[in-house]
Amino acid sequence: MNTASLAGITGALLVGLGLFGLVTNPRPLRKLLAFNLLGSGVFLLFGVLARRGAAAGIAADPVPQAMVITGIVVAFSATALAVALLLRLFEETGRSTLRADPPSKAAGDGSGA
Amino acid sequence: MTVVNALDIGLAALVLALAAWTVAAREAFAAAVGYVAYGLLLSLVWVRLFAVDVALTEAAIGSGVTGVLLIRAAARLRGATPALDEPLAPPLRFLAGVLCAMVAGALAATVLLMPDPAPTLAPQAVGNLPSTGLGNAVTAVLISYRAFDTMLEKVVLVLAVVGVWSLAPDACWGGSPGAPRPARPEAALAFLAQVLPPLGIVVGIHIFWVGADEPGGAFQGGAILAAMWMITMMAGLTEAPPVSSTRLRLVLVSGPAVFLAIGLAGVVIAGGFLAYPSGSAKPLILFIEAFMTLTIAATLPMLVAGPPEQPPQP
Amino acid sequence: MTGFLLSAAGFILLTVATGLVRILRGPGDCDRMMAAQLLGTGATAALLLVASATGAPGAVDVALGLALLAAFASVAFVNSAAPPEQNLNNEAGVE
Amino acid sequence: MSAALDLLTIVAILAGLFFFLAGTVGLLRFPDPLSRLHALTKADNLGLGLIVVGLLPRAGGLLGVLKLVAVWFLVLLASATVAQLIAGAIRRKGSST
Repeated sequence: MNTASLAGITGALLVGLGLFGLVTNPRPLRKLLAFNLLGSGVFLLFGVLARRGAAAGIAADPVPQAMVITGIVVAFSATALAVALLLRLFEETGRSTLRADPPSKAAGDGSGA
Repeated sequence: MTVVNALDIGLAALVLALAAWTVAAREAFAAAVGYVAYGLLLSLVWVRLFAVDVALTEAAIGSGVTGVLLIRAAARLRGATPALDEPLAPPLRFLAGVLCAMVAGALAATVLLMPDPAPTLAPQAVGNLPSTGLGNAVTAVLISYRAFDTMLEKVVLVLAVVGVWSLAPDACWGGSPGAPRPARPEAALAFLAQVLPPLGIVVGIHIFWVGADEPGGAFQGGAILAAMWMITMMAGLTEAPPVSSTRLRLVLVSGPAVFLAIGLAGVVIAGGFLAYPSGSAKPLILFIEAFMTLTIAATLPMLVAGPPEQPPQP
Repeated sequence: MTGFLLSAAGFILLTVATGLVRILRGPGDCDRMMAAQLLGTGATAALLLVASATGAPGAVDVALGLALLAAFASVAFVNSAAPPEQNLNNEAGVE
Repeated sequence: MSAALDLLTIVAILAGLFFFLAGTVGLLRFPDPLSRLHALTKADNLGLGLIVVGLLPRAGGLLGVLKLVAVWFLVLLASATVAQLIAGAIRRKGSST
């Protein structure tokens, strides 16, 4: 098994792990972490395609590489926005949960986080 | 060959173990620390895949800047009451586990069944390099072949800053973000924040500059410059600028604005949106990249700093 | 020589991976942070060794980036790990 | 000459590995956080330092040498600062950690 296939299996397992954390963990910050794991797993799959597409004297296809670079930056901005929303929700309500149940006075604000 | 295999297998096992810890840890803070370590190792994996440009991005953004963001968030959420957050019932958890395992298995099978070598655009990317004057095909893809994508991605960054800022409480609008400053002055930290930035700025500009021909570029260089600004804020040496600052806003939009302006000029001069006139492609690309570097260096710290938290000073 | 350098990189990764038990066991957050710090140094060393062995261009720049950012997570941790009462005094406007 | 340099590389890297091992064992086995911190800095300073020394003959050119030395210097700086900061955090928390 070569490096690329191994990285591919790692990426697939990361997607599975991230998905599991996203679905099962009730706390929003943990969901965010899991979502980032999922994302990096997908990026790794791109990396495998890039490595297997080595040609013309370069060791990895530049197109997937460029897409992953853009992806990492976009994933970061999305994470930062989500963290800001979460912290604001916590400041407003003193809780960090996605449940809209009572007895929260500002639950309506938070359910969108 | 066997040594390489052992190294790769060990690395993959380590990455997966840290990912599992990030998912399974009881405390959010411990999970965030695990994620930082995970990001570090992931950049090693990218080097093993010979995607050094990606490894640089992952090292700077994926692990460094995201790490600061997540550790701060985890620490501040520590007082949150977990009362309403009961976990899923065990049968549902089991079901979710089975489904996720199936997804992972299907993906792994797909990866193994896909053709090797994969279809590739590398020959075209390298073949057109002379017309851009660049030597690094990844930079060429980012700024030339897929320029539209990269420009919109800069817009996404600015939109994210707008989104974060719009969470400001009414009274604080126009004020400064609660920058990641220290709880108390630390002499050692202040020393680090004075010695590191000069070196870091040199390295950041170096990485941006060599990006034309070698691994590197605007994203990676800009992220390192951003980190240098962040460390001075984290040490309490500088305050975050107020969000109403015109200079800050100009820097934030300069990257996409310059990109768009040159793209529109291309309609007139080179006969297509985002087309570069032949012969002067490389200077134009470097010009755009310089402003993109600046935008990234300003955007990332603003995203980490969060919404304004202090009322504006009169 | 290449084999030796790669084995050395593998050995370092294995070693610092053992150190990660501290992330699992703690007991305090300080210990977790220390294990992450050790992993950062180990990853930098392994990266330098791999770069030297495979000659991947630019890999040393990645190590340079990691070294520049080595202190960041720990600094963020120490900044936000102040005891709660002190936190209130210093960040009155935040809470 | 090159055989001697290769020998230097091997000896220095092996010594570096020893310090990484020692640092990790210390991090795992020492009883209190401050001693563990002490063990950690050995890996940062000597472990990485000796590996950098070992790789210097293979650096290829002045820029390569400068980069390697810069990596070591930056990690030294980071590790010294972090050790100081974490030690302060441990002291403030008292023996509860």
